[in-house]
Amino acid sequence: MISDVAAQTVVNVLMLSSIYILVALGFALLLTVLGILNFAHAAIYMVGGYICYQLAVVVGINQWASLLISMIAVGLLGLFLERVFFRPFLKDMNRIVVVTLALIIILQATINVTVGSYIRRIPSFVPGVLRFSGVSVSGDRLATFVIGGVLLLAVILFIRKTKTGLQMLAISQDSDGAALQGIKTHRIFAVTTAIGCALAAVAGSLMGAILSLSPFMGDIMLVKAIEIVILAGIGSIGGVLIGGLILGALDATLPLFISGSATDLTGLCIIIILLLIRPQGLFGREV
Amino acid sequence: MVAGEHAPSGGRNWIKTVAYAGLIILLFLLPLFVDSVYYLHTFIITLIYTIAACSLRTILISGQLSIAHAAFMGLGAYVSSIFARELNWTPWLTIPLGGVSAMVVGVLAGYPLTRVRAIYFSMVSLFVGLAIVALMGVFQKYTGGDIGLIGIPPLPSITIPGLPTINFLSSKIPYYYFFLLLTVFCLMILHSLENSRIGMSWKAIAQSYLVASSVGINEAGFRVLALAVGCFFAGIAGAGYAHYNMVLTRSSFGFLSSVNLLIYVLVGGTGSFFGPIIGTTVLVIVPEIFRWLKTFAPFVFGGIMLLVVFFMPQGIAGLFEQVKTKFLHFQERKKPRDVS
Amino acid sequence: MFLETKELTKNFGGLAAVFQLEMSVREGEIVGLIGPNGAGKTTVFNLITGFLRPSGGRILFDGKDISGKKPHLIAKMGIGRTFQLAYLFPEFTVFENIVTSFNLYPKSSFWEALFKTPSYRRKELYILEQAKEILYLVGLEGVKNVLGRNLPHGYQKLLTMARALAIKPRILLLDEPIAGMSLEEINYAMSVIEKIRSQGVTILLVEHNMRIMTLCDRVIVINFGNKIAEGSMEEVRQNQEVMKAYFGREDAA
Amino acid sequence: MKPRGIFAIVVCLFGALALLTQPCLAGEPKTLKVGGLFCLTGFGSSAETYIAQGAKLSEEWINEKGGLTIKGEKYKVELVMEDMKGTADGAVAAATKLVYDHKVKIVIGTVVPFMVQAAGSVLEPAKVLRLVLYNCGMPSEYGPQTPYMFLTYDSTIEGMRAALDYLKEAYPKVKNVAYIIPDDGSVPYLDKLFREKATSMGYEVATVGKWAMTTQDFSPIITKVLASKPEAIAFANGWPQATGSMLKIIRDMGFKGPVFGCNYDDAYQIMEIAGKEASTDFFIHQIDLDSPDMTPMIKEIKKRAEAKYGKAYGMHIWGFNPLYELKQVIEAAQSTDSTVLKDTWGKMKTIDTVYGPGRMGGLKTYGINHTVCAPCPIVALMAGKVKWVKWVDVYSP
Amino acid sequence: MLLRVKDLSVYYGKAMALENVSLEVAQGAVVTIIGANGAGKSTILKVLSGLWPSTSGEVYFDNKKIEGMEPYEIVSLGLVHIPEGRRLFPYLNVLENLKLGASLRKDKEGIKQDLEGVFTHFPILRDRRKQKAGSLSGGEQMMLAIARGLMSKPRLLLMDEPTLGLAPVMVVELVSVIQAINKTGVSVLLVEQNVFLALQVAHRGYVLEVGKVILEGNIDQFRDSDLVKRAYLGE
Repeated sequence: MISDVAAQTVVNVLMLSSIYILVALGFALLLTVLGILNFAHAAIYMVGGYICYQLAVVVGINQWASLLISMIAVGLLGLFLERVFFRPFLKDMNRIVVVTLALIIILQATINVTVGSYIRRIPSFVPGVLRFSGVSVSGDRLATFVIGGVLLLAVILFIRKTKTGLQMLAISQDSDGAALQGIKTHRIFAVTTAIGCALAAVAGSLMGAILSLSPFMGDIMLVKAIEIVILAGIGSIGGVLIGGLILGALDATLPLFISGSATDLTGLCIIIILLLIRPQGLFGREV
Repeated sequence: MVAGEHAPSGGRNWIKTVAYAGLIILLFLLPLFVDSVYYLHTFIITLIYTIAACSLRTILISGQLSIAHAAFMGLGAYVSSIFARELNWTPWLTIPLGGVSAMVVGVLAGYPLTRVRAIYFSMVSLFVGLAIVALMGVFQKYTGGDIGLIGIPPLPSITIPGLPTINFLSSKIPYYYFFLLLTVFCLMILHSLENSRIGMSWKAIAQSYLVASSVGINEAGFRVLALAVGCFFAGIAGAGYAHYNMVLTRSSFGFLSSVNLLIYVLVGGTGSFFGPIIGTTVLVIVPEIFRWLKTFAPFVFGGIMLLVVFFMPQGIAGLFEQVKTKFLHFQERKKPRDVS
Repeated sequence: MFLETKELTKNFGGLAAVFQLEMSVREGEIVGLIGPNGAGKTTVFNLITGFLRPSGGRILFDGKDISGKKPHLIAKMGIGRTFQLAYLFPEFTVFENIVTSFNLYPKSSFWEALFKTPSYRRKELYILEQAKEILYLVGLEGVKNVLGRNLPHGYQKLLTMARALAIKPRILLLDEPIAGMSLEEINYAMSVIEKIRSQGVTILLVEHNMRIMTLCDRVIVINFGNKIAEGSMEEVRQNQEVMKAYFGREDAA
Repeated sequence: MKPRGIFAIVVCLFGALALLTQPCLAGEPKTLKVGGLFCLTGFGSSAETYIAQGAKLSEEWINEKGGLTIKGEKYKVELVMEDMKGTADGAVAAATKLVYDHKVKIVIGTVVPFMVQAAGSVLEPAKVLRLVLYNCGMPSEYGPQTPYMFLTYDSTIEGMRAALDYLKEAYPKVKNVAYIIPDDGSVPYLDKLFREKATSMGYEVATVGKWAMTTQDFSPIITKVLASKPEAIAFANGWPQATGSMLKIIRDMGFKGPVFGCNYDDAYQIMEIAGKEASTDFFIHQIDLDSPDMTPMIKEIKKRAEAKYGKAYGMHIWGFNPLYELKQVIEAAQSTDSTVLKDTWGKMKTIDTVYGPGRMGGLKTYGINHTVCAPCPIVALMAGKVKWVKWVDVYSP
Repeated sequence: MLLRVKDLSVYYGKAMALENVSLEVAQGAVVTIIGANGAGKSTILKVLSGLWPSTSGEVYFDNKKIEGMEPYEIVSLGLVHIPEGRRLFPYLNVLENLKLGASLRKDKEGIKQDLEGVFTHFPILRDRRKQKAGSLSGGEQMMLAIARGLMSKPRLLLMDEPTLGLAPVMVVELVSVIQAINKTGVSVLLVEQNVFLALQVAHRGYVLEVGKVILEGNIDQFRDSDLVKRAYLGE
């Protein structure tokens, strides 16, 4: 009985963490390489979900194909955003804040006007539920877990093992120094934004299957993504794993002991204390 | 010493004073021209948010970009309403109390927050804001939770012998004057502080905390002071808002609201005291004008933000500065001269 | 001793930037602290002025232990400093830079500042006078309304000195005060330093440019965070170890 | 220079546009303006956009039928809608605009409780007749202090009673019920009401699952609720996103018993969110547009909605209802004055709703008899299909 | 001339950093720019490598006008800048740092060869190739920075204060390193405060003061110059 709850909770923690990690991954990537807090990440995530929905449900093509197309389309959107909205303001935090917040408003309004605000859901990518001795996991969550894990691994491998990835790391550590090595910084910024946005699109599509789609679905997820990245520490992609696990653990276990709004408060207090002890986050570089 | 006091333009100061006085008189006469209660309401909301945005800028000039300001506004609002509702205290007392309680929490949060600077400060402040809003959700017995708190008493009527009683429920005009006076009062204090030694120390810390502490400026102390002052006026604004609106929901003080306040300041321009005033005025009133666009209305709000960010690097207030520079043909303050 | 360090040590992640440094400054002296790039001179300054906490050892100022105190408290005790790169308040004019630096004497309370009371105005007037005096002392009155960031480099250096004077220091720590100046500017800056000293301010300075050493009563040479020589400029110049450390070769000069 | 020029041009264009397209306020003399308060953007817009569409349909319907006849004069209804933008501030601004700019004396709308309260702070003192669609049972929202507010249709409390009645009938073996509720401030009141009704029917309340409003994933709270081994689970309050997600998780975790929702939520939407697999043994207070058992009026609205918007939703019906009721009240009162209407409506014993004949009630439950209690439709989701169940008669005394 | 700078001026806002600076580097030469902190030496290099824009003036590299080019285009021409403070990527290991130096190159074989070459030049780097660059000692970091610069096959190497933070022994070694690099046909533009080093390796020199060239000539002339002696040798 108790052990059932405990086992289910462990599964909940893992599943929720993978959701969080998937959402925060692209956000962390942009923060690390471009050094910008892309508040619009959650809006891009929402757009990704809607594109996948439109393709899979309205147009009616294969679901995984629409996930892929959504990824590519949002990746291209990322290229556009980087060129027009991010690049001119990379070194000006105030203006980046305003631009990305403006993007949220505009993207939400665009979806609200074009698709409408009726709540939708993308059909399950992996229908069915996996059960073993009192613990159950839905196929979609398992898929998110796997895809989240694979993507995290892929992003880390991409960064560590490819030339482009190495250049991304170099820029994140010293962007002027990187330019002097002949690294085409703008190209790397563009690639990073495209990857970050594509990751958001994957997250949005999967979340559209697990939860639901609405133009405002990103509002809470944005806060979660910021929480994870700050916990992980600015400049750490691998840290997203730990940040996501911590937040997932808090959000999945606290409701068992503390009900309702107090859950939020407890979780936030724990995070604030963690941050005051280590302002740079768990894997951040320096303050 | 006051910034400007040692500026050589005594003549222009006179013009400035007249311009401000004229503007304030115009604002006082506004109800004579505007008969729509709805527009008055919009102006009142603008005034309230002007106080909040200006107080946010006070924190900002000390180098602290806070993303918790709406939460402090909410704190003042709830404290004031709870004391007025539960203990029947008069709002004249609870409004300052709201300010003080926001200030106290600001100081309590502020001391640990001085450990972190720049973007890390912003991030931790974000969590502090979220935690304050979560706190409101926990004490729903007093705050009403997400559904909201109603039955907040309005401002009590004022009776001055020999004059007709001012009843705040009768129309929005008394409220308009109350908030206009409150705004003028708060802005005067904030302006006075900014242009005093304290304000200079805040700006000094923002420019280089290392140099500031090398000349004996207590970095932590002044940063907390900025938070205290900023939060106090946010609390006042929030408390005033509560007794005007007479209903509160905590969702009005969440992350997005704090971000909205920040947008008012950034769009208006951080470089000038009038930035947040202009920003708030534009961003509250213009979307109201475009209300008829319904679902398309958010494009106006986002559009203004993009326009400002692309064409006005220093915000709308900075635009005036740009225009002025252009008209004065880059007249420099004074060219450097050889020392020896 | 006016200012002295005892076994002062500072480690950065296992590497000792300053190691068991013993040095002292007498009241009224001009002492030069020299050493090759990366020898730990700036670290010593940062330790004395509280910007870094020492890993070990003590710093005594006028007999009081000041190690590990907050920078603004150390400034309050009368230790002024400048920075290597001309750190200043870039958005303030020269005059505002100096006026802002008057924080300690006289001190105004919050309420005085808020209500601009007569006493506050009096104090501010006094500060204006004082600031003008400093401006005159360092010779920046011609550029007093220029923004800090628009100031030529040499002026910026002078300004940082002027700013440090605003706290009425008893000892002034100058970090490369004449670096990046033209010859005339150097001469001028040296005369300013001389003037400051003549007002009774003790001076400890770090400099690469040997010219300034003619000002110094005494020179302390450090390398790898440790003192390797001490004495007059002439004595130090003869010291082979110094030559080796400082100029990278034994037969230099 | 260039940016400034562009900016100036854009501002001029916007300004000109604003002036040109400002809605002309000088209408026909015989027009009754009715305000509509809905969230067209922001929180709540997912449902309220469609409710607003329903309200628009009812306006057209009334005008097509020749409008309202008051003392021999024909009036056309004009629905002026304002967007509440999903915030309390927006609700207050929209309400102020309606009352003082459009000068309306009757307002339909506001669904989300916190916006009901916020708009009420403007509307109630201005003596504006409010036709509210939903209420979650807090005395502060609706009661003796809100004499101008009318609850136009069954709400959480009525839905809960109907649902528990139906539970007894359809699943007689169930002994204990757990219920899940957002921790939004309404818990103490709804808890009391739920327990009263449940214990009076012989149920035991297994546990209460309170969830924070910022919850993204409901798995933890469902884990906790299921640990108390309930035989049935109720959603005392909620909205489709939450209800659908929770239903899905409940089924994923292997719970086989009945699950039901108490408030009026779109069953199709819930099924879309929960998925066909999970949509079984679930019932909720809602209509089934495809069922032949619908009232003629609902069928008519469905046709109109399909003609105008392509597809009909349960929310269209809900949004249509207030003006449908208002028409009767105005014709009974032969006046457009909000106080007269209020008094007339307060004295009416019955009123026709699109859901069938309604009775006025609520004095005992809410402290004011401004509640329209109409037949409460129950719809079930069975094996991935929406199944019409029946009309349940509920009455809040 | 490999590099020709004509009347280069740089202003930051209203502050002057460089004024009408002209200098030349011949093919195969080692040229030094001497000057104190803040004299504008680094600014010259930053403008040359495309990091900062110039206000006016012309820069020709191999008779090609290079200002306004992106840094990577300039690197691809063979003008490589080893910046002040080395600007290594501290959280990457030595090998990765070296590979990043060859960012623009596509010839895998050539890169491999050059890597070998660099390792024979600086054997210590071979031993440390899996170590994070941030954990190297000052001298090793300097070598890594030079090696990284060599990886992009430079024709002209711009070195900004390579002696910064180096132990004396290392400074001596640096002299031979620079000479060795020069022998392979790479020209060097060396910016230094350490006049002794500069005088030892350079063929030609410029003295920069407050953004202006106040002295130029062959290195022998420098040694005898009163100005240099007074200002920088402390005599």
